[in-house]
Amino acid sequence: MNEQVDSQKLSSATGGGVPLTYVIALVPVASVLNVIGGTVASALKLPIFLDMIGTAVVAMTLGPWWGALVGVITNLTLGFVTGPVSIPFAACNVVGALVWGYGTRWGWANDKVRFFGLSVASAVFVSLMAAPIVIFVFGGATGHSSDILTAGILASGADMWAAVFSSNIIVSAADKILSSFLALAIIGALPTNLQVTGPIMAQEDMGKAVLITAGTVVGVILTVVSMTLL
Amino acid sequence: MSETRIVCNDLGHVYPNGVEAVRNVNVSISQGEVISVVGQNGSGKTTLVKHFNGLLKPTSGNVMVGDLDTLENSVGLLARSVGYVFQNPNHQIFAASVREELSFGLKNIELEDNEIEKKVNEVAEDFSLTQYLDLNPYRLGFSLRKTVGMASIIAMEPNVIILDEPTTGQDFLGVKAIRDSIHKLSEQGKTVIVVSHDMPLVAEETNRVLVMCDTELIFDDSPEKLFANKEVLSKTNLLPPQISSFSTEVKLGNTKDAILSVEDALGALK
Amino acid sequence: MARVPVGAYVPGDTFFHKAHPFVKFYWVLSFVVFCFFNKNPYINYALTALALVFVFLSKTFPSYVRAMVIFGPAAFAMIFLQSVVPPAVFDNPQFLSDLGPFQLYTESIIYGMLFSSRILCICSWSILMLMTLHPASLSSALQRAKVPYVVNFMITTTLQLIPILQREFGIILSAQKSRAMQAQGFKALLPSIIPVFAGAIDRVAQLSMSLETRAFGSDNERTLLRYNKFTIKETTLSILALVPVFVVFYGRLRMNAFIPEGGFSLTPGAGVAIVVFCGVSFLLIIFGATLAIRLFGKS
Amino acid sequence: MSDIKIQNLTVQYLGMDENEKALDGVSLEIEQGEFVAILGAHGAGKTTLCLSINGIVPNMIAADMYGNIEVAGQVPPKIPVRELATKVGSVFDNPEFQMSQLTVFEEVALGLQNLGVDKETIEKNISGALEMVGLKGFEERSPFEISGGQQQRLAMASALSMKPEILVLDEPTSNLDPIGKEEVFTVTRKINQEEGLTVVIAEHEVEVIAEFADTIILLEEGKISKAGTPQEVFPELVDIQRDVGVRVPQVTEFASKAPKKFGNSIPVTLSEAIEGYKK
Repeated sequence: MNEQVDSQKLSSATGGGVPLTYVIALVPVASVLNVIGGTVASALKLPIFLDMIGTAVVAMTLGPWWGALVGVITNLTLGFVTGPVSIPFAACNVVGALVWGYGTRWGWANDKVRFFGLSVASAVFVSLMAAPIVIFVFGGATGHSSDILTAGILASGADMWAAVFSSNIIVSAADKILSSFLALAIIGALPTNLQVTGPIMAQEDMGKAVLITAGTVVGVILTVVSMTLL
Repeated sequence: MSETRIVCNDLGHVYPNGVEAVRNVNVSISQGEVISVVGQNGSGKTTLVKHFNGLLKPTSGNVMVGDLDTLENSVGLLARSVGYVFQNPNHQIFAASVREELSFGLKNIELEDNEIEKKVNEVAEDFSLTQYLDLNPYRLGFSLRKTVGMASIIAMEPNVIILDEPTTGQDFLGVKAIRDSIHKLSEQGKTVIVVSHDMPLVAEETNRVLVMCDTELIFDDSPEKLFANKEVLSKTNLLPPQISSFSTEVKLGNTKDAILSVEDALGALK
Repeated sequence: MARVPVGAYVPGDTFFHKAHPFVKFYWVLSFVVFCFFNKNPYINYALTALALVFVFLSKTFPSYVRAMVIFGPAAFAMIFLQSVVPPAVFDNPQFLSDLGPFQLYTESIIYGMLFSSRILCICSWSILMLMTLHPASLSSALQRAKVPYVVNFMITTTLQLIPILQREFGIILSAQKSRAMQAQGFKALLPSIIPVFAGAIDRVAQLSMSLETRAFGSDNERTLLRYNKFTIKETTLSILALVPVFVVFYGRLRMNAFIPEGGFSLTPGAGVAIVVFCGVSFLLIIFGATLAIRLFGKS
Repeated sequence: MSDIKIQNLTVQYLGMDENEKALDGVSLEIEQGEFVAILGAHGAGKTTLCLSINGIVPNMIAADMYGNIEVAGQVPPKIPVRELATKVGSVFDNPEFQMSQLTVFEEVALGLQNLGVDKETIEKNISGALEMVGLKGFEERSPFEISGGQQQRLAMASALSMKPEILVLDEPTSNLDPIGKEEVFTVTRKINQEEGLTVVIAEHEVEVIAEFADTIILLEEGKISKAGTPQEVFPELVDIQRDVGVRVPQVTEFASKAPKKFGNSIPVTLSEAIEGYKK
């Protein structure tokens, strides 16, 4: 064989999108991360859920509707494991995925300030979705320690809707801010060609750990502040 | 350095699902010994060593680490005298830099900042990690990551160090580096407990072997005696180092003590 | 036969295990509809008791208890929260007694009981179904129900990986505890969760390579493997599942949704006892969570 | 006819410096039915070579690739991995990460189902593949609840059920205990000898490789530095083990330091050593 054919270029590193099988492997693992987040939160006795990290990762990288699929699969699977009560909450997961996904597409993941806003927005929308489910399906209870908060707010004379929504948003705000920044840390470790929704700020520049710690601190402060205000 | 002696009295462990993993183990490990624990998967060897730093608590009998009964003391407290290096470094690495990773345990035992810095630098020097201190540990190859995992435990200066399968997945140089650290730790007077399937490592680096078989401790003697003991070897399916099998087969050396290394075999020729 | 530790499945050979997955599914669906439209908590409790009988018959009682433990706090909290909220939906509520800052009314307590009984009943039946449903036949049933294969694959894989990653997290927690970490609170979050993430990312990479080398995403139509056909018996049983649905709608329309004439009644003592018991139980479970996690973590 | 033909293959991943190469001008030919072991230190290019043969590099892991590569009559970079999959079966280093299905049966069936093969053939192939790797009777077990060695044999069965010509194994035993290693090697040798499959395996277990392999390829920094039979290659490595990052079998080291006892031929396996040793 001659020299010319020998040095023939077979492929280029710059081409290529996301392999389908990568998506197919990422979605279930992200769904499991949702479940494990909950396990971690309860094992470490944290007063938050951490059950939408996988949803956030996929929504911000592959797009809002892939994120929604992760949400649906998470709750459906939990339904198979523990019974059907988790299934209605798939709606919350879907709402969260859409906020994170479209938010990223619209550039809300480009800098710290807007990203923080995006996390708060997802908290608000998710709580708006969660309140009616909690009230209609569960009569206001969740079986979580935030029920005590609900009872407290009820005792101060608020009605069921106000009580459920406020107790939910308090936990949710801390939860979603933290989840968003944790999701960012995971995205930093994924192959770069996955980001089809839009540019996401470079994690290296900011120092993941610092960011996450900041997210935690802000979340906790927000929780404490809103608790004292109410 | 103070002394930490590990003593198991009639140690038994039954898991919550009813499976008995360790039965009636009596063993005493003195400061400065280099010991290996071998046996098949499911023989109870990992369960046994997890009692040495309190990760598992005995369901019968007791384990004393120095003057501390592991039943009454937390893993956090025992970690100051017994370090446990897990098999897969990915199960413990989380920090954004090697420096942070190495200081994690030291922060947990509430040392002063300047002391932490000093110890991190020392241990980094010892394990030739100085040039990587500010790198993200996930950027390092598997062998280096494993070294970081080990160094982060040794930085806490425990008297006893447990290494769980230290050479799994390592290439020649990785294995060499692990063996060198075992030497060094032993020279510093530390107790080293190696749980391993790597028989050449067991033969050449340790001077006492505990063999677990079907939840029980069936052998506690030197590697020379182990690899010459056909009964124990066949019962536990342990495969001696190639050079030991060779020497036994061609009757090199005496029959009571097996040849453990190529050097030994060459020595026996003369 | 060997254990398949996925989901709630308990291996067994009883008639309930052998029943066709679709038949079981239709019946559970029918009970769900029934519980949601029925307004009498006592009927739901009775149905729960019936489910318990089947649980015993299918020899799945220990797993049933383990699965239901997590609904305990929610069920107690429901009764408590509904009881302390002013019963806005009722015209003429029956006042029972004061309890600290709250007023208790019969209707509120019954309403709370209704919510909790729904959850208990629905969960009992569906857990009974899940405990006797081999996960592999679930996947085939999903496929027959025209769920796209990719989604089906994702569900199956998720089901598989949940216990695996939970076990992984357990190892990570012991590894960090061996570095003297306190396994509680926000400080422990990053050291425990980042290694889980890192492992998950590696897993995705290798799983996708393995799938790719097994022709995943090829254009050919997939071959269907496990699937039991419906016989006349199965068809009959499926149609019979419509009965509870008819009953409950008939009840809603003609019999005031099974509420006894003159409404429910409770003595003040009983009312206070129920609310206090539920409140205390809830707090005990939440703050005695360590115990619950231990019990639950054993599975 | 050669089954794998590689000429001057060079691979550079995204983000590598201009003169940093994962593979650097590798040329080799592997015959149908050959058992080839790839040795080398971490980072020498073993995995890249394996993944280039089954097409994962550059199809899934983006890379610049130069040279010529032909595997079972196909050019891997030019066709999707899933099409090459019927010719090349692959097994990776972490057995658990390759599992996804609820039962062993479904796990093995996955590839064939994806290809749309009919039910009777699937059942026949699965039964054959499980028989071959010694997992008959495990059909209803969960792939996650069997031992590591069994999982890795299951991964092999999943590849074998698709009837490939070539099996590529990337450090299949690095996460296994000795019994698991033994199981995997025994099966690998069996499918090589009885079924005539071409086997390409990256490994660290030199004692076993010395016994099984027809050919050894030693990689150093992306280049082939030595190639030949174990009897040719191992004796040459005795004094440079540290430099190439590869150990030699203990008997080889012993024999080359005591040559008088062994005459001219340096053994590489235990049985050769026992036979050649002059008392």
